[in-house]
Amino acid sequence: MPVVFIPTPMRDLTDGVTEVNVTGNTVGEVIDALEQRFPGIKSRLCRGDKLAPGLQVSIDATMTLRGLRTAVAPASEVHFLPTIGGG
Amino acid sequence: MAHANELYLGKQDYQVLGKRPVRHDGTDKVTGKAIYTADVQLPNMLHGKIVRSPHAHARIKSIDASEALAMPGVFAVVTADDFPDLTEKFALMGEAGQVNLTELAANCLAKGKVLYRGHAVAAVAAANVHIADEAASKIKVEYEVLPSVTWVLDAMKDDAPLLHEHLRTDSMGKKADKPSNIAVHLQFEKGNVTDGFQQADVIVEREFRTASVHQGYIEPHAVVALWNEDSRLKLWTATQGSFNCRQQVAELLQIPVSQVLVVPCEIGGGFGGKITVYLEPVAALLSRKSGRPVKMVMQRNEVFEGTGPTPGSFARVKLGAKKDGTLVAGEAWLAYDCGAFPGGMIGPGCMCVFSCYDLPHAKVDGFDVCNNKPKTQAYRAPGSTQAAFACEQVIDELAEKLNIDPIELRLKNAAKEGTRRVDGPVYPRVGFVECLNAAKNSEHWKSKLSGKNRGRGIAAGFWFNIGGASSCSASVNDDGIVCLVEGSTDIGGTRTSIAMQLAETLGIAAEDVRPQVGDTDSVGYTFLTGGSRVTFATGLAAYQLGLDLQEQMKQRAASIWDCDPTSITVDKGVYKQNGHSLTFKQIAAKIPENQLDPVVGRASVAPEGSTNAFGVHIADVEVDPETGKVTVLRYTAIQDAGKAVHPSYVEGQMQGGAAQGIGWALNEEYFFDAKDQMRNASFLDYRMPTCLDLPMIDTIIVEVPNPSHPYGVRGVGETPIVPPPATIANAIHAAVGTRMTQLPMSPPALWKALSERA
Amino acid sequence: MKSFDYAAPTSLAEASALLAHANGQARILAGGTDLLVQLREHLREADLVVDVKRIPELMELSFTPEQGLRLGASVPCYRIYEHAEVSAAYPALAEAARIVGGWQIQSRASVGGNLCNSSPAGDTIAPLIALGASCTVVGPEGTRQVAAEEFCVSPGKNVLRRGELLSTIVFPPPAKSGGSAYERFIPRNEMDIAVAAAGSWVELDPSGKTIKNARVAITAVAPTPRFAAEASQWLAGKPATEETFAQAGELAKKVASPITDMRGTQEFRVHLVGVLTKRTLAKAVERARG
Amino acid sequence: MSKKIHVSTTVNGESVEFLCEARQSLLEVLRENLSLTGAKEGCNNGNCGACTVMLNGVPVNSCIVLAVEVEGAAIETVEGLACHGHLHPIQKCFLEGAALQCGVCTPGFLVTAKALLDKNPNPSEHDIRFNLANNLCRCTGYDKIVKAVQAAAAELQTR
Repeated sequence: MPVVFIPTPMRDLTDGVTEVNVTGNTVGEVIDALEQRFPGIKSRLCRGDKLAPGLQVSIDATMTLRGLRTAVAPASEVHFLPTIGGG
Repeated sequence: MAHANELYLGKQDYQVLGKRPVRHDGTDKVTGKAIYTADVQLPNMLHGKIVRSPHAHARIKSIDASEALAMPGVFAVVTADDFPDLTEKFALMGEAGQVNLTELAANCLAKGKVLYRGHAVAAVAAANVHIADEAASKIKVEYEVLPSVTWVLDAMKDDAPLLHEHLRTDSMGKKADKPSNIAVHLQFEKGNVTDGFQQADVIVEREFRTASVHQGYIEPHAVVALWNEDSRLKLWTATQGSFNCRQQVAELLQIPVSQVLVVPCEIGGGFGGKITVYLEPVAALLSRKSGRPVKMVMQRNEVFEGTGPTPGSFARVKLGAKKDGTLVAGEAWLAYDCGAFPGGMIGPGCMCVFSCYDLPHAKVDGFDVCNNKPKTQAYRAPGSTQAAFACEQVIDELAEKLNIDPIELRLKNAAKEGTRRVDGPVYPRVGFVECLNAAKNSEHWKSKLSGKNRGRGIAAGFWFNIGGASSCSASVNDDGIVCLVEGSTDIGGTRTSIAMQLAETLGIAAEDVRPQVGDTDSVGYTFLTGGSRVTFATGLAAYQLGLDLQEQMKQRAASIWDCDPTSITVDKGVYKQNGHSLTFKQIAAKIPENQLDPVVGRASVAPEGSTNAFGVHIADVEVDPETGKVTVLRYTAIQDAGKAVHPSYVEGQMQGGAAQGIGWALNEEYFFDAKDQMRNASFLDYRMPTCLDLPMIDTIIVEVPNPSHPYGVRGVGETPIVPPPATIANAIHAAVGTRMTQLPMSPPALWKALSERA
Repeated sequence: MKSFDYAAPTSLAEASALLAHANGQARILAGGTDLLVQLREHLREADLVVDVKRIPELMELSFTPEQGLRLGASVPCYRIYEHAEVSAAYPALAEAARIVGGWQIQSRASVGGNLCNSSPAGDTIAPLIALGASCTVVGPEGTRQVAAEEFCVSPGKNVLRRGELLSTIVFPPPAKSGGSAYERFIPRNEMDIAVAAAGSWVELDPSGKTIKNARVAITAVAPTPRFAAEASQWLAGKPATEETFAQAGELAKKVASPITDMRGTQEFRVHLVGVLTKRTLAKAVERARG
Repeated sequence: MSKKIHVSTTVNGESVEFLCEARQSLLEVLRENLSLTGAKEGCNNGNCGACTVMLNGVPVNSCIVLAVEVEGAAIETVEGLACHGHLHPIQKCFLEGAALQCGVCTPGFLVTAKALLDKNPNPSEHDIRFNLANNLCRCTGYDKIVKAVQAAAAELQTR
């Protein structure tokens, strides 16, 4: 099962838990699974059917702009990070 | 660790990569023929001028343009009211995520309030620049001046003047209960920082402050807009991303993207500052209103006061280590200003502050803070330089306290493949250790520095490579020349680095590819030039394009030889089958002779950003203790380029970034007076380095291949600006024993620090 | 830039008449490196711009060791430092001329223009004062001489009256055992406005060990360039040593009344007066000794 | 609109006449009236050197020269550097030495560098840096520009 790293500011919703294994083949599914376990977390991560403004997903070390559709492998780590621009 | 997207081919003998061909657009640029936006002249063209706020913070009571409009030669005036209603409208814009269109529009033309001196309020189009200038001075704006704030910590206070009455601090989706200038609070925690510090034998904690600095591109923002009667809007502009520009303009004007054509002209520098639109939608509105093409070119003071800058910042950084130098814990508290509107560089700042080191326990807090400055924009590795200025000085001080060589201390704790970053992800293959070893073995580091008030400093830096879409296409001419159209605007020679990757793939010479940057109607979607992505991502597209062309050339050869294309082998541009042999050029010539289908190839990619570039810089300085002036005597920049496609331009990126970083270190700053007015909005008083202020900048290119690119290419553009301020600060400390915790380390500041110590 | 009329007179009389009878504000254009920027940025306004570069007297540069230097007010800076004899006779002047802006500025900017712009930080003004230069002013009432240290009266303002223009700056012949130096402090190494500056001239007695006469001027540290009279008088008869130079620096600080702005703090500028006075005196003495 | 003034001058060896307002800069007239857009506007107040042209044999910032002042003068611009289809050695050395990135400061640097080498065929590194200090470049860190001027000096010496 993929392991989700709970962003520090959201650990109030997870009772301090920092990493959780949840099922899901996409980031969207992973978030749905998280929501089952920690109600309220989805509204913090998403705005409507999209990732919340200012957030991006990193699957292992790969930062992606594909948002909720991003595929997640069973051995993947899922991180929610601020978006990064560049100069 | 095996990399998920391993694309690296492991090629050892490159035919084109690593050579230094003359850039394809070079002759145009040394003869004055290259067309930049301000060089575009259209028949019947008008000239636009912006009216800007003289106040740092004020309510707009009224705007009266009647006198200006009555002037002969004046054709149109626009204000924020000319934008469509954008309330609650957001647009998804690539890396920036969802952009608040109301705010983007209000930055182009203020609505209700002005939030910084230089904030655009209205614009006028007239027959020539002089009339436009006079007309602008006749547009009467009545203001109610409000209290203002420009220092980031002041803006965070409870009683600070509020820029946005409805702004509440967002902590990853959780909103604070009262309004504040703090737009965002970020936090990252790894391990247990309290436990970590308990294991430390030595702890160093310092506070750092940095002033706002500007990207300082030499070409001012410019645009020519032509809104035609068929509702097609054509924009010639200086932008880092023609498609990003197109999207912003279309969203702001609420018209379909295909109604907008953006022609990217040659661009005179950007460094992150030419991604957001300023003039483009305004010129478009003026053109629509006047029915004529409108050119707008900023004056230099408008560039300083109305665009850029990068955040001013406060940082508190604490690191703990064991006696043997092992880092055990780190804590950082960062506040970056974002200027007039939320959305600054605090995210990457937090992600970069400890990115060079393997820290078992760490905590990072970051704040994005609104204040009365222009909305901050990206500037080369945005957010990372301020963070490195803090962290790399604390590392330097730890090395001193532990009596360990600063390179050895860094090597002992260096981030490498498998290191978990404080923000979570684990590093893939990276080249920090290799850079540190290159520094250690460099002639510079091994040389002896003698003389009074002289010192040597070293510091490291990190930046990401972002991904994003890139497209290109090409056709093969009869003479074997390949005409390449790519979508990345070329700021520093990327046409050539992309063409070289295509040439390498095809086994032809770089000179046999003729690259051009396409406009938004003539090439597929391509994300902006920035984030150190072009040579990496558009280069990847060029590689794919090469494979496509090669496949088609095989098919044409197969037609000529009447054989199965799969039986043809290709080696260094020579196509062979069963004793037949033709070069790429020979096949190209035979295509029309044999009435074969022309060869036209295409490729589009959307790689993820994952690769990471580390750099290490070394500086020798001399301090004049009587004046506080610092002279940089010698400078070396070391960086992992993955694979240097065109080494001269890789060196150029390293040298240019280092020079900007040295300017940031020593003299550049937004100097605000008591009324929060910038007092040095000119090249004279902003003091970017001239060539008399710098030594030669030596470079050492390290090549640790990027697993996500067939040729191992990493983006190199941004990292070089990260280490310099810390490098210079560490060198100053070595020279005179004073730790400078404030940027710029200008003569008055250093003199003051020296005299206070005495 | 606001619209204006342009005239390029070829004689002093014609220029003076144009300036005296102009409708509205007349401005003199020499190198234009200050004026055109000020007009563009609306810091100054003009209804008439009078280009004085076609007046022979204003473009004259003549030097003899006996007569000294006659420098037309519009002679561009590069002609000064490219003139070997003038550079040798008045090193402080050549030094200043070489650092007014960059090369492209020096191709146009003139010492007279620098003086008439009357910025507190004008680079060539300290050397003029230190070298004892006198300014020839021509106007409807005739010609008058004004000492360099009396020319500027407040930031951007000077003694020129309506219809008057500066025609020539006259430098006394170089003293036998004389030397001069100019140094400014700037954060960059060129293309900058002085944070503080000093110009020093000394004449040594035949032994080369004692200062016979001295003149010290400081700029960018008061509303106008300042002649440091007390420091200058005190130096006469003193041994030419580091201690003396440092003490003169302390005395020169007395006439400094700088402001704090983006170029430096008040405290830093006063400190620099001491440093620069000391350094320029040392250099001037070294040159005087040959 | 104010009345226009007739000016006769020489640009890159060719006689040129134009009408301009007194307030128009030489840069503006070169670019707008004469379509010589090689000289660039970077700051419009003499601080960046992107607009450098030769005026009667000396380099000037054309943004702070009035066009009416050039009556009877000789002007040389970057467009006049290459002749008979051949790049000037300075242009060639800038290209081969990768001494440009965005290229917007390049015309100014080339004109100033040529003026320097005309005056001083064998400049030291300091001479080059001193004389090019009125030309700002934000991309290169100047390293390759200084080296290109050195290379051009060497090449011109062997001629």
